Amino acid sequence: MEHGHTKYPIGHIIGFLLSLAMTILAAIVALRSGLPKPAIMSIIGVLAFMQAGMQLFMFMHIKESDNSAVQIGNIIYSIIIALTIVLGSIWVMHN
Amino acid sequence: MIWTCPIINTKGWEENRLKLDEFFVTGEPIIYVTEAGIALAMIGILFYLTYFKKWKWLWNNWLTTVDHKKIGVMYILVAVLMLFRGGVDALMMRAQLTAPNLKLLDANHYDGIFTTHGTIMILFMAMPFLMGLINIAVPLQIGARDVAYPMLNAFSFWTFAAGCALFNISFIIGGSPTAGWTSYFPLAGTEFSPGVGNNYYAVALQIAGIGTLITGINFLVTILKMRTKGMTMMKMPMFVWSVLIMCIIIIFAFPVLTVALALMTFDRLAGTHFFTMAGGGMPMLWSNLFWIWGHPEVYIVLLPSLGIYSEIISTFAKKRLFGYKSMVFSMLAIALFSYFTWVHHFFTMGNTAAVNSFFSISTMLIAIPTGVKLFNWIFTIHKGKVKLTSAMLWSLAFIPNFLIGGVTGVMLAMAAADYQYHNSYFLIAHFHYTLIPGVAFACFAGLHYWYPKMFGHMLNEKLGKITFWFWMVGFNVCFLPQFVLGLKGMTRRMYTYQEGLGWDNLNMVSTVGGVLMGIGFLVLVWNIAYSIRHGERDVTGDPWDGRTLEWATPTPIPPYNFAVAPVAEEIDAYWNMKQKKTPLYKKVDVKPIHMPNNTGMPFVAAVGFGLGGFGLVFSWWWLAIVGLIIVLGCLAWRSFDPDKGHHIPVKEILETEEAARGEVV
Amino acid sequence: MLKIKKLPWKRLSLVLLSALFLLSGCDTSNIAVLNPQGPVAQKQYDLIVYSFWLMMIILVVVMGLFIFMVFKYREKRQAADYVPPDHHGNKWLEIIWTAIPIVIIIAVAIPTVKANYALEEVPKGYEDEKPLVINVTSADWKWIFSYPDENIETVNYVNIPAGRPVKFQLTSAGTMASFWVPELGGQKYTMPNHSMELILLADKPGSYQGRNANFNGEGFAHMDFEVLSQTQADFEKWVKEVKGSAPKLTKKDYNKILKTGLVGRMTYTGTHLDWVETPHQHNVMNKKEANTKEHDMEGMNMDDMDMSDHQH
Amino acid sequence: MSDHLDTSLPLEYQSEQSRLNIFGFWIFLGAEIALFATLFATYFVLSGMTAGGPSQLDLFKEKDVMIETILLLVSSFTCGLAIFSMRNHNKNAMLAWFIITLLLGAGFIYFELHEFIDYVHEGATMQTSAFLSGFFVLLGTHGAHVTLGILWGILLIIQVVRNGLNPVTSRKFFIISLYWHFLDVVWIFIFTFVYLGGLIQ
Repeated sequence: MEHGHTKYPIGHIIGFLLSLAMTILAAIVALRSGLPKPAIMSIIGVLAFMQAGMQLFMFMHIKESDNSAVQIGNIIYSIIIALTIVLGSIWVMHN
Repeated sequence: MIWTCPIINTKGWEENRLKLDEFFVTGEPIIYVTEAGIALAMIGILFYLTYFKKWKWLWNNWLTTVDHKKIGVMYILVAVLMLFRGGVDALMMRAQLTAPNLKLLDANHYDGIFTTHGTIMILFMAMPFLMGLINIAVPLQIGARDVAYPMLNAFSFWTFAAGCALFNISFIIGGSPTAGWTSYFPLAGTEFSPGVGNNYYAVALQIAGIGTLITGINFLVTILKMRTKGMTMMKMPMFVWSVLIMCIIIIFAFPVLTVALALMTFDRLAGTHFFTMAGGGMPMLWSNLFWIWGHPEVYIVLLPSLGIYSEIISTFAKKRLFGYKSMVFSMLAIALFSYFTWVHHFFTMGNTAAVNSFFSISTMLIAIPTGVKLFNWIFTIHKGKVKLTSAMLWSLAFIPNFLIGGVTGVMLAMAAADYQYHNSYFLIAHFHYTLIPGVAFACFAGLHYWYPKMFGHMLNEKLGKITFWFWMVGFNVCFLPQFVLGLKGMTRRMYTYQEGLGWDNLNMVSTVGGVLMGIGFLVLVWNIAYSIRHGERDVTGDPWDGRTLEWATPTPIPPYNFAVAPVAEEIDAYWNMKQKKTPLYKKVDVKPIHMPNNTGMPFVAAVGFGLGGFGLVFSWWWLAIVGLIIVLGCLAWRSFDPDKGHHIPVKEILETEEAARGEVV
Repeated sequence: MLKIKKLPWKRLSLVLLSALFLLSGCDTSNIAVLNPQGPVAQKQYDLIVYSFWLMMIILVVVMGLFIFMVFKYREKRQAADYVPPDHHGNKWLEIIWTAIPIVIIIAVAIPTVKANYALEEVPKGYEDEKPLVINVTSADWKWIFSYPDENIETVNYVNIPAGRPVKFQLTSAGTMASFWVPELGGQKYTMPNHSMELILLADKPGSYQGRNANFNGEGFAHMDFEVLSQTQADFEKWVKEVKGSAPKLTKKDYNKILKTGLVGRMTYTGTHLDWVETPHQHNVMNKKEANTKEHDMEGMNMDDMDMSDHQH
Repeated sequence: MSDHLDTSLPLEYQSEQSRLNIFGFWIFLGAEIALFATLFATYFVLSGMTAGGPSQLDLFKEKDVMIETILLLVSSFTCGLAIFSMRNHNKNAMLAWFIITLLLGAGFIYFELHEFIDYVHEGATMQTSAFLSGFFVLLGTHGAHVTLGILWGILLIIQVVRNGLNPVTSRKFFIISLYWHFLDVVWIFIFTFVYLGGLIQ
């Protein structure tokens, strides 16, 4: 792991601008684009997951510590469980 | 003028507030007798503590301990008490059902009893008993000094204890919940369960759940990060593997319970519409959320038990566990599948054939890894040298009984057939055939197996065998007839039935079985009391010629467990050391050991949880807020003085080692 | 040889008990679930018996292997200095006892899925028959049966014509109950604000015991009902009798019935369906006629329609 | 646990207890993901159940939601800068950025409460319908987490002012930064699936 960053936090600034851009893009697609509903939902859904991934790697230093493998594995498994709970509940409750 | 908070209007809370005369439950002779019994016991304990000036000893050694071994003993003590209460509940139910139209218990009392029986047996007996055995054995088996977060370990126990106490006072103060341990809506809503009973269910389980989640995280980190040198993942004892996988399931299942119970609390106390009939609520959503946690929960209690069986069968067959890798992968497969099968608990709730078919198949798939494990145990016994101690008897009896549970499980997994089995006594027999041999037998086996490490003396083997046979026969006599009763149309949770339906003599036989199990429990209690004085002392620290590292420690186990962390080269590390006669450690390697300090914070936080929970149950908001402040205060206080711990000097270590082992080279 | 004193108590008790289990299983006449009286119950009965014997094979194989191992390798039967071999595992054995269970699971899964789908439709051989529709409403501790075509209503008993499929539209006016007539077929839940369809059929006339299988409070144990199947002629005669003699159902009567408590048998002309909306079909929505029903139901009743048109 | 410090690592990873705590917190975040997933599942299942009350379209206002989202995004950025300064052992810069982060968080809470009070005045409380129950509990749980984070942050600021920047206080700040970024991720999903999803028509 790198010790003592360079003087200027480039990573953070890029990360911030990226997440701002993704948020605004999602808002525009959702509110102004007039695309069919499922298309909008999938676009802003993908944007949300991309932004989440970006936060994990750029801001939360997930890759850093020596047990990063387990940390990333844990987050991936929890996403799988989260999707099971959400999609499972919707599928079961609607028929 | 009632203060109406802008976000949550308090209309719902007003009707819910109880008048004080409904505070104490009245009108049941059995409850008066129990109240008197408990009062006497409490007075007896208080008298003993004050008379023998034991308060200081209690505070220093037990209420503020962070030692995983003492916490384990406390967990098991609570579990045995709960086994007693859950068992008495079961016997009362069996008594009421012995013959048609009996009037021992009325409907409401019977409903309260089966609800507390179910909840206590799974959440307040099985979980703590296993957590107790895990706390005692796991750190020792991986050659560690303690768990990753000793203070959080104590915090988990005391939070669990607060939830357990809160749930148990419900039948005296306010009335116990009467909607079953699954507490389905709309029955569990304020419209059909107006009393505070179900508030107890929602709040007590929430508090106990917090403790379990923290234990899950604690032991996951302990197992992953604190194994001794040389013990790679594939060289860990099988029990440690089962606990690791249990932690993974806990971490992802208990948050679902936390949310479900929180939504139930909001529905009952704040008038929201999650599961209500009015306002667009969906009662089926509760069943869905409950079982998303519920099914992984039964694997949370099953997996450590399978780990205990692996240890005991391997030790008493004097043979290495057969198929170590396939045992690990089958447990991983069970853990993964356990998240995709929850709908088999409500096939009959009008799901489409596609949903029912998917979950039928996913439920059947779990039988495959379970089958693999059964064959691996059988082949561990193959060419072994089977020593029939009590612990081994319990573990061996697990295989045939759990097999009946397993095959009936596959029969129940067929959605079309489940329309006939659902909620019948066939289902009752099935889940008792999986839970009692699957979990209760493992608790008894583990108790016998690790008893010398806990208390320095062994349980009497003859009495142990008597207990075992009472349970083995009683269990089958009680639950085999229930398969037939289920097919005859008898449903669960019926407080009585008419004659002429052909259910009479099978219920009679079932009650006889229940009584036999009750007698078995009494013999176990007598065994524990008897062995305190007459139990065979454990001098060597390794009474069963064990294979894993916990047997490398002297008895009584010093607070630091290992003077020098042992090096594990092979699976069954201690067995390997004994074969090669490698010395445990050299005197020169002994260094001062850093140990955490005792802390009173977890106990105080538990008092806060108890008060706050009690306030929530009775909608006394000021008490709930006081409780919350105590808990948050404790956390903040802890954050400000991270305990520096203390060091045990080398001289003191050598003294204890020499006292236990004779000279140290 | 086994000394008498050392009789294997465990094995003896188990043999005795399984005998008890099997013995009582033979005369299945008074075992409701194993005494099907209609094609639906028959299909479930076939599935149960098929899976029972398949599982019995597994039980016998594994039990036999287990008993053999425990008895052959007991400490007493071996030399004192016998040291067990250091087996680690056996790849072929692992493959065998993974493959065979997979085959068995497939053998169980295929009939299950077939049966799951079959139970949704009217039993084979009766497709052309016009099914009799009966609305079943469960309330706290009673069953209310409404016959929309015959315009009569009964409480705690239901008469059906034999040999004709009956579509029970299950709903609840309070807690969740479960409508179960073991001899005629499996159960389904009754849920508030939902309506579910359960198709049953009685082959020949007879009286069958029905019961609520899902706990819903104090009176749960008494919440049973009788299903009387009659010949088509008797059934029509019974309907005419009821039309002649039974009192007209008023809203006041209906609300009195709904009040929590136990009531005996009652019979009325007219049904409560005139003033109580039948909630939307639970999962029938995505059947073929979904969209036609969609429009006219749109403004009519309060609670929610099919989720698909609502964004989430 | 041997308490020797591995000085080759950044301050917050140096003691073994710190490494364990940070690793344990990541596992806890896994559990939090499961918790919020269940709340989202409840909201999605009940989102159509307005029971005659106001629906998403009647309530949500684009302007308010964008302000709240920007506030939380910027606070996530300043929190990153605080950790960056901490890694450079610049205590004052870290404290400054961290206080800004908490202030932005407080601003977010202010706007969110303001939004809730508007809904209540329009007659949309959590007792009105299942949709609103689901909405208030999902948003409320996130809001409660943010509030708890702010209180926790204040405690940590006091500790750093008293004990200075050492392996113990730096690990605590690193953990609260993980917590803060995680809450921002949860808000991204709320913003996307609850608000944008609700406003699409």
